[in-house]
Amino acid sequence: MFGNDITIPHLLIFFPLLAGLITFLIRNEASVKAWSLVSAIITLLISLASIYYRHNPELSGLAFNYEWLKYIGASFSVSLDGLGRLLTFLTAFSFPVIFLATYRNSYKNAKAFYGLMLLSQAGLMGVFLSTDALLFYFFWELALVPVYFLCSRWGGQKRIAATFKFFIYTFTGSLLMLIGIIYVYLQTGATSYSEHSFSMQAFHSVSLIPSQQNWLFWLFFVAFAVKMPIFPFHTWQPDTYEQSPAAVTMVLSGVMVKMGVFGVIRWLLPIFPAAVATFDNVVIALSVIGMIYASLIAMRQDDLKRLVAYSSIAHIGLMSAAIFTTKQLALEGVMIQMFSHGVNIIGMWIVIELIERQLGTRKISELGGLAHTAPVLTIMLVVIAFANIALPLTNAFVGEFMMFGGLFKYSMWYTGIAGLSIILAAVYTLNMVQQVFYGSANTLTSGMREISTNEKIILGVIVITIFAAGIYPQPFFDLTKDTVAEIITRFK
Amino acid sequence: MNAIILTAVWGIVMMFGGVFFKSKATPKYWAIAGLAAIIIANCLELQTGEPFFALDVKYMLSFNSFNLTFITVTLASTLLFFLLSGRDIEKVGANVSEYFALIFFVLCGVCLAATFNTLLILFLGIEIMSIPLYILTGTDKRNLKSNEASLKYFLMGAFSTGIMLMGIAFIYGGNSEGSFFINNIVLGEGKMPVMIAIGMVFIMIAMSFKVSAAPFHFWTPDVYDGAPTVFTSFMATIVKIGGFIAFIRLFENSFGKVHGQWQMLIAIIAAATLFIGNVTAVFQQSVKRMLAYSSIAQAGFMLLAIFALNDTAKEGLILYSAAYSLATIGLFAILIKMHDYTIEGFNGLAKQQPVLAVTATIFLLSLTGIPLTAGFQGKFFMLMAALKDGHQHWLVLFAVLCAAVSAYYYFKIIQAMFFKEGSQQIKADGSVAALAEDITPAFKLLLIITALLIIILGIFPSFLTEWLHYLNG
Amino acid sequence: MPVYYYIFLAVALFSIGVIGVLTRRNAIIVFMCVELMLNAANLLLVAFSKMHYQLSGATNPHAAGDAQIFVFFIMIVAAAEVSVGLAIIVMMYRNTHSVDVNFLNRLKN
Amino acid sequence: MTNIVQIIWLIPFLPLIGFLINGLGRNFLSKTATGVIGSGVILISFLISVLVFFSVKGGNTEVAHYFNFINTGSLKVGFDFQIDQLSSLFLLIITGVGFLIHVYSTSYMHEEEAKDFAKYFAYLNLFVFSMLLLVMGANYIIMFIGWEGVGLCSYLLIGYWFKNNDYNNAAKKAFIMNRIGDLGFLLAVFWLLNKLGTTDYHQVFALVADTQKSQLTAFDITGITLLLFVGATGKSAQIPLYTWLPDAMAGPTPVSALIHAATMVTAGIYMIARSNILFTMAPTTQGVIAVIGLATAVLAATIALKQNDIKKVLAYSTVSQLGYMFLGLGVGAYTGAVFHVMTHAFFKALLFLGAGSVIHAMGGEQDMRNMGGLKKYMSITHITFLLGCLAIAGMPPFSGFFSKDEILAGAFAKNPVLWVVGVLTAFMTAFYMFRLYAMTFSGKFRGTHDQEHHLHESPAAITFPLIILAILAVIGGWIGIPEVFMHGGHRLEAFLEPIFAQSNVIAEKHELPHSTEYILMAISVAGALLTLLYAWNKFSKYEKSEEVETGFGKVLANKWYVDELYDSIIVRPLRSLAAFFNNVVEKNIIDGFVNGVGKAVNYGSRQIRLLQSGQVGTYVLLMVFGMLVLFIIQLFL
Amino acid sequence: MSLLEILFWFLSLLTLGGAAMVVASKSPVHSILYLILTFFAISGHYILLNAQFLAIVNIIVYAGAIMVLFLFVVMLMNLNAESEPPQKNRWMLYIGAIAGGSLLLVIVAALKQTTTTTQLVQMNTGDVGLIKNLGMILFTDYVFPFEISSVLFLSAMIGAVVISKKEA
Repeated sequence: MFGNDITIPHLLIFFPLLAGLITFLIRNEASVKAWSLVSAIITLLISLASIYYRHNPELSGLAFNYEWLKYIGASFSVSLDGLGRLLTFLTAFSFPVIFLATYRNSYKNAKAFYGLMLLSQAGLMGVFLSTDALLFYFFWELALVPVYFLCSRWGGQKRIAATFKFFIYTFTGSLLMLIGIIYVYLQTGATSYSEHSFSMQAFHSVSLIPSQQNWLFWLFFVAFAVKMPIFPFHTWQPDTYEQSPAAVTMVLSGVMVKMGVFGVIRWLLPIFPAAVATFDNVVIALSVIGMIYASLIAMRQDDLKRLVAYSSIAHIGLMSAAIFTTKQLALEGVMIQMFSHGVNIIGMWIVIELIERQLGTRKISELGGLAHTAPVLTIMLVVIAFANIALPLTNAFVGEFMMFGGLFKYSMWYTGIAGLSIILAAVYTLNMVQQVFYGSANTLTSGMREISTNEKIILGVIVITIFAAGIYPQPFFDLTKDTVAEIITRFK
Repeated sequence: MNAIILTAVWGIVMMFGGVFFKSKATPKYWAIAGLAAIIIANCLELQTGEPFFALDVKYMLSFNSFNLTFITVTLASTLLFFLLSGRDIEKVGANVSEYFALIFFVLCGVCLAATFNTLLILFLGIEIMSIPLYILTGTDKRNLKSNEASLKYFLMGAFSTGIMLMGIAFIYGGNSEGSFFINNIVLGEGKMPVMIAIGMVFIMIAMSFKVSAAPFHFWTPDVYDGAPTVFTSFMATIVKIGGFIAFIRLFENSFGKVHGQWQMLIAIIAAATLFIGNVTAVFQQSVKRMLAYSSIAQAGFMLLAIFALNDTAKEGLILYSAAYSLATIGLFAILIKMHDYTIEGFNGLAKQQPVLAVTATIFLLSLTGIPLTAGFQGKFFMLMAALKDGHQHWLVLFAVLCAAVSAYYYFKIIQAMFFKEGSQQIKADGSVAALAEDITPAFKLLLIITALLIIILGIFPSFLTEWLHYLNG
Repeated sequence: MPVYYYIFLAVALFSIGVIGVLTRRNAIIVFMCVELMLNAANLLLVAFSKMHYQLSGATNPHAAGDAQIFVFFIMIVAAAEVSVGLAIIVMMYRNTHSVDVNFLNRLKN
Repeated sequence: MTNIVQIIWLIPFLPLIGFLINGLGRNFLSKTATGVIGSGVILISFLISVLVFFSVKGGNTEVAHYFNFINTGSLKVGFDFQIDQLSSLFLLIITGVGFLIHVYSTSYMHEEEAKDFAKYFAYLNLFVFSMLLLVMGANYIIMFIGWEGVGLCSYLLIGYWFKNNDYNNAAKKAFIMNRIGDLGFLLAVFWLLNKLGTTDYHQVFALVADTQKSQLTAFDITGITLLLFVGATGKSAQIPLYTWLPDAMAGPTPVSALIHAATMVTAGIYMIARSNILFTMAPTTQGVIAVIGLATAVLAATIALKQNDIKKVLAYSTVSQLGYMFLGLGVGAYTGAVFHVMTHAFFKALLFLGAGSVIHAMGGEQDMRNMGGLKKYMSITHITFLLGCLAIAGMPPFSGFFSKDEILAGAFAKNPVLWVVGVLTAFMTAFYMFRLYAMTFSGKFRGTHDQEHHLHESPAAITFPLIILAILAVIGGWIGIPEVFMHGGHRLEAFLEPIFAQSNVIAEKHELPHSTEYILMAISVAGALLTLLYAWNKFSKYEKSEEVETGFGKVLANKWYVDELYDSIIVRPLRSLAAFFNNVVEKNIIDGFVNGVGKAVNYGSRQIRLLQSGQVGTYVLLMVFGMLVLFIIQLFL
Repeated sequence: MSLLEILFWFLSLLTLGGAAMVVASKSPVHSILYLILTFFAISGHYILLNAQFLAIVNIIVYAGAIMVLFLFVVMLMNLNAESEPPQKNRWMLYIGAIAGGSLLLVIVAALKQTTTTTQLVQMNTGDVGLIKNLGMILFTDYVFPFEISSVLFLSAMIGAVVISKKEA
């Protein structure tokens, strides 16, 4: 029913979907794990193919378009552009890593767990691939629901309340966005079947008077801001990260967060240029405040997960600030940073997970001196941590450098203030490293064992990625050239 | 036409069947068979436009693709209701076939309400819909709550009938033609005559009462709570959407020309309904009562269709009705099987009855309006219609905020089923007491089919809305 | 005789019915008040029918008749309602030996 | 000459290789192997640097492009190395001194077990690599990479003994204070990017040279240079960011010698010398630099007067010497500053290594009050140390004399007051250095008996570097003999001429009359000599006494309470602010609002539920009210 | 003041008075009697309007059948003033009265604005209300509603059975 040919975008969406559904049918846990790992790896290969064949339009699904609800002008149209390739790759890359990293964990009712994981992957893919507003909204919600179940089923003590808050929060946001989508849709021109159209082209070419843009902007923005999250819409995040099972936290922070950023770049900026020009100051101010605020709070956290959560808020703040400068330099920075942030934070979670699995605690105050018994883990952590605070030759540096550079072009003073977060980041990260890994081991931590080989391999992969992207980031820029150019032309 | 006549006739058949049927189970099969036949007849009429009986009704009825599609939806929902809850109807009391007969009469009333062309038929249709319900509500004779419910329902229903008649009288007096035909009640675009306006408000109130819109909803929770759960399910779905079709047809044909003059009232009613329904549902402990409030809340969303009153609204109303009925019937069907109607009663259901839990989840998601379920399509069309209309954007905003609130209480059940540990007492022989009883494989299968229907409608609403494009819609 | 006399009369009757429904707790009396409301509507309809007949009896003879037929149907429905209503009241009386519409709440208190 | 350029990438690459080998093989490599690899790579780099040095002697600048680090529509950053006189000089210092210190370390760190030994050398190599990036980069971004890299390595090496949390704190402090500086550096780079769109040295300098082409306002230049200087204060431990350096002495002594004396801390000077043209265009900044530099010199010197920890004294003297260099930069005596970097690298490395040798002999004892009379136990250390002291005290013909004198002369030319303070500082330097010398080597031993028992001269691996450095400390200054003594004697100035050419053009260069120069030298040397002798006979007979410092001495002994000051005006407020955010704003205000909405709904639910009284009368009443409202709206509004 | 008007006023007074007493009187039996009185008055109005058919039906169906049914039920339960459930909260009475009154006021006020209501009503002449004519219409035009209303009665009948039949 999907028209003439199956293209890479469809594989990216439907393979995880089918894999997930199949997972529900498998009985024993071991084969569930194996199957989901294999399918995740296949997805990774597909996305690699999508990058390899990026100059081949047929495979990128640009031509493809299935009239889905033709009489209201919605179509099942998906396609890959630079940004899409980048983020689908991030998604495809992170899932195998996550599965490997948590391979040791055993869940009750594993098939449901892995099935939902794969479904959420499909949803994410859809978000990044769809070029139809309604379809986008569909996937936007679909990515959310499995995660909700994952968190509240396999999460920690206060999981139900925390994830419920998270769900209501994001659901409200997306409902507001739905109004926005419909309103914009009603302003679009007619297609051959319908009087309006949901297609991205139609949305991007719709002409809205500034007064309309100004309130529509906020409808969309709130949805994305909650997802990212931007101060002050962030309070769901630390609780959710803290309560979710490690694998889900990785998905949430590594990939899901990018949905917000992606949404802003793909939908908000092109549709409401005037409003963006009006409110960029507000948003950037919020983001900068958020950076400092979150960094300061991170200094006070005792739970590793919460610490990382707040640091993530700070990083995202920088991204959103950079986006809303609509400066080319900043946007290029955002592109690579989206990937880097994903890799780094997943690495962080993996380390935390490894510690918690062995010692059963995440409290910084209860840890210490792990470096004696687990030097490799320490080295990995230190590398990831320094990547997290954007040390040169790690992947995050290039991104942050360019984003700050773009922000500076926008305003020297914002940059000055935002720059303080660099220092604060160093403060809380080094505190964490010191208190968890250095010093002398206490009774609990002296029992820490060195991590296993396969864990070494996973962390090794991440570390290598960190350095590779940090030393030779050029491929990312080449990959996302087109998207950036497309945005920039609108704000010339 | 087919539907009206056949439902009436089959009602009579069931009635006399009560004398001959030996086994308690027989009426169910007759009812199901008959209803299936009626649905087919109706679909044929929908496609060909040719009823079996060429009755001259003097233009008192009008049949078009919208009405007939709608009738199909209601009949199909009823069939599903029979299939899912037939066994529970038998449990209510002795005279099973009478219950079925009454239900068929209600259906006849719904068909009239869907096709009326004069206020007289509207009045008769509404009454034919209501009177059997007063009885069905009271069928659990031993149960005081059931008695009270039926009494309240009856008194307030009669009260609303009075109001409606007053309105009809004023309308009759007000229009120069002195006609009851809904199409020539308001002729000009200009300001309505005062008498027409008064009559319209009266009728609007009466209809709001029938669809339980605030502030005329007060009977709903008590009645739904008191009535036997099977019949609550029937009332909350088929009858309610029957009321809606009457509502929208009346106001579209009679007062459509002066839409702008009364839109505000509907906006207020809708807002009030959304608010009261959603907010009050939050606190409810009994799932049955919560579903009563949720049905009020959903009515608030459906009122958006009457607020907008454009083609999208009509498509949306059909979608919404279908989605809402499917989900609610399914939920009630599960609820009936439960021992404990409180939310705690659902704790840990996912372990004992995974199928029930999963399907219930899909129903709840549909009611919440999560994409990939029919409920989303319904809400989506409603919002689109309201925005298309272009007035009172605040109402749309308010509606989605209320939808967010609705997620709050629907998900409480999901949480109970999946994430809470069951607090069932261990029986003497050490086995865990079952949360739900007599779950047959067929029942599960039907639930799964319902869930699939919801999902299919959620992805391809066109399967339903394309019916509108038969005949000269 | 101007029609508004009848209108006011009917509305007054209607309001009395409403007041009755509001104030009485005896189910039967409440029901009777409802009947008052119905009759108000009937009266109004008849009055209007004659008004229309006066206006355009020649051109549009149906208008007047329709209304009176309508009243006839109202009476039919009323009759049906009464039978059902009284049955319900009787059933309730059987169970509670009371005709108070709020008996359950009294039980609660 | 270009054939050299083709291999310059080896200079940083070899240490990197060393780092990788030592890092990855830390579990298998023997100590010997580690040492050989670690030092060997540096040696080779040093040899190449020598070649490079001679290749650029002719005055030519070579840029080697390797790959595009960043190449987008808006930003082009090549991974380029630049070889010219300045960088080649620093290459020599880094690799040369670096090599010696590696050799020294092989013996000094020998007690460490093999894997830590390897770790140590890996870090050391990594540091050299970063430092080389810093000086070889052909644009500010590559420089920044090295800039942060050395910070990282210093962090790792200070915290080398990570069991001790004081060390970790010191390391953290060092890194964070550097970060503060780095922020300044970054902002400056952004500013440059924003205004000029490039960070390549030659383009930037070319653009800066003609302001009308680049539309750089005076404000821009001043801002940029000040920010750069902030960066420099971080790396080179100037006021207000100097306090990390003394704490950094927590690291192994060779580390202090290499990183915190010879190389890393001079990065700031290198950076400013590298962008001298910018600073010359910004007289305001220069003023600031001169004042800050001098202030730092004085402050550190005063503190050094009262320190008893041998390494602490050296640390503060380093800070003070760095202050000197900044003074030089501030007054436009770029050559002098670079010259002083070089000589300082020699004698300060020497002094640290000597101190290390002493500590080694004393079995880890660092308090001078427990030393004394070591000259008869460890002669080589003693001699070399003495030479070092003389050099830093500025005694002719030792190297310190020439470089310091050049800076002072420049200062006088700018403003006599600067000179006066500078000279006083020089006297203090002489004083505390000889206090140190006397307390350590002369008098009689004050330590415990088994310490005395163990006293011995250090092995060759330690003494050999000492000797080399001593020789350099003595003769190092002779490449910069001032005009007054020998015409054309200042070979260094001639060598570096291409670097500072533009600045020299812009900045008005007023030569001091020779007579004045003689007088100035005389005063400084004489003064230094006097204080030196005073210190000698005051402390050569030093007896351990428990008298506590009082009054001003106490203030000095406590380092002017600067750490306490920072703690109370920055650290604590920040922490309490964070606490406020965490406990009040986050929990009560923001999250409180979110949860408040939920609570409100629940509350409303409970209230509205009461309408559902079950009383038909009430229901109908409410319905009638509803009717009334609708009627009124419809009919009267 | 013509005879018609006198009759009109008299009947109106009777109607309203009776209605008021229905609401007011304590004993249900009295209420019913007053209600019958009201119905007669209304029938009088019908006659006045020359709607003879309805007048008769009103008397037969309402005053006759329905009211007798009521009376029967009341007698069956032998309800009287004592067994009358007391209206506990007095304010309910006032509020109710006020609400109903204001409803009247609102509508009257609304109608006052218009002039259409001054339209005359044809009194005691005009043959539309005669049984012959209405019968014609009823069995030609209104045959369908007439048939369908049988469903109503059927359901009412079933209802009565289902409700009042003793559970076996």
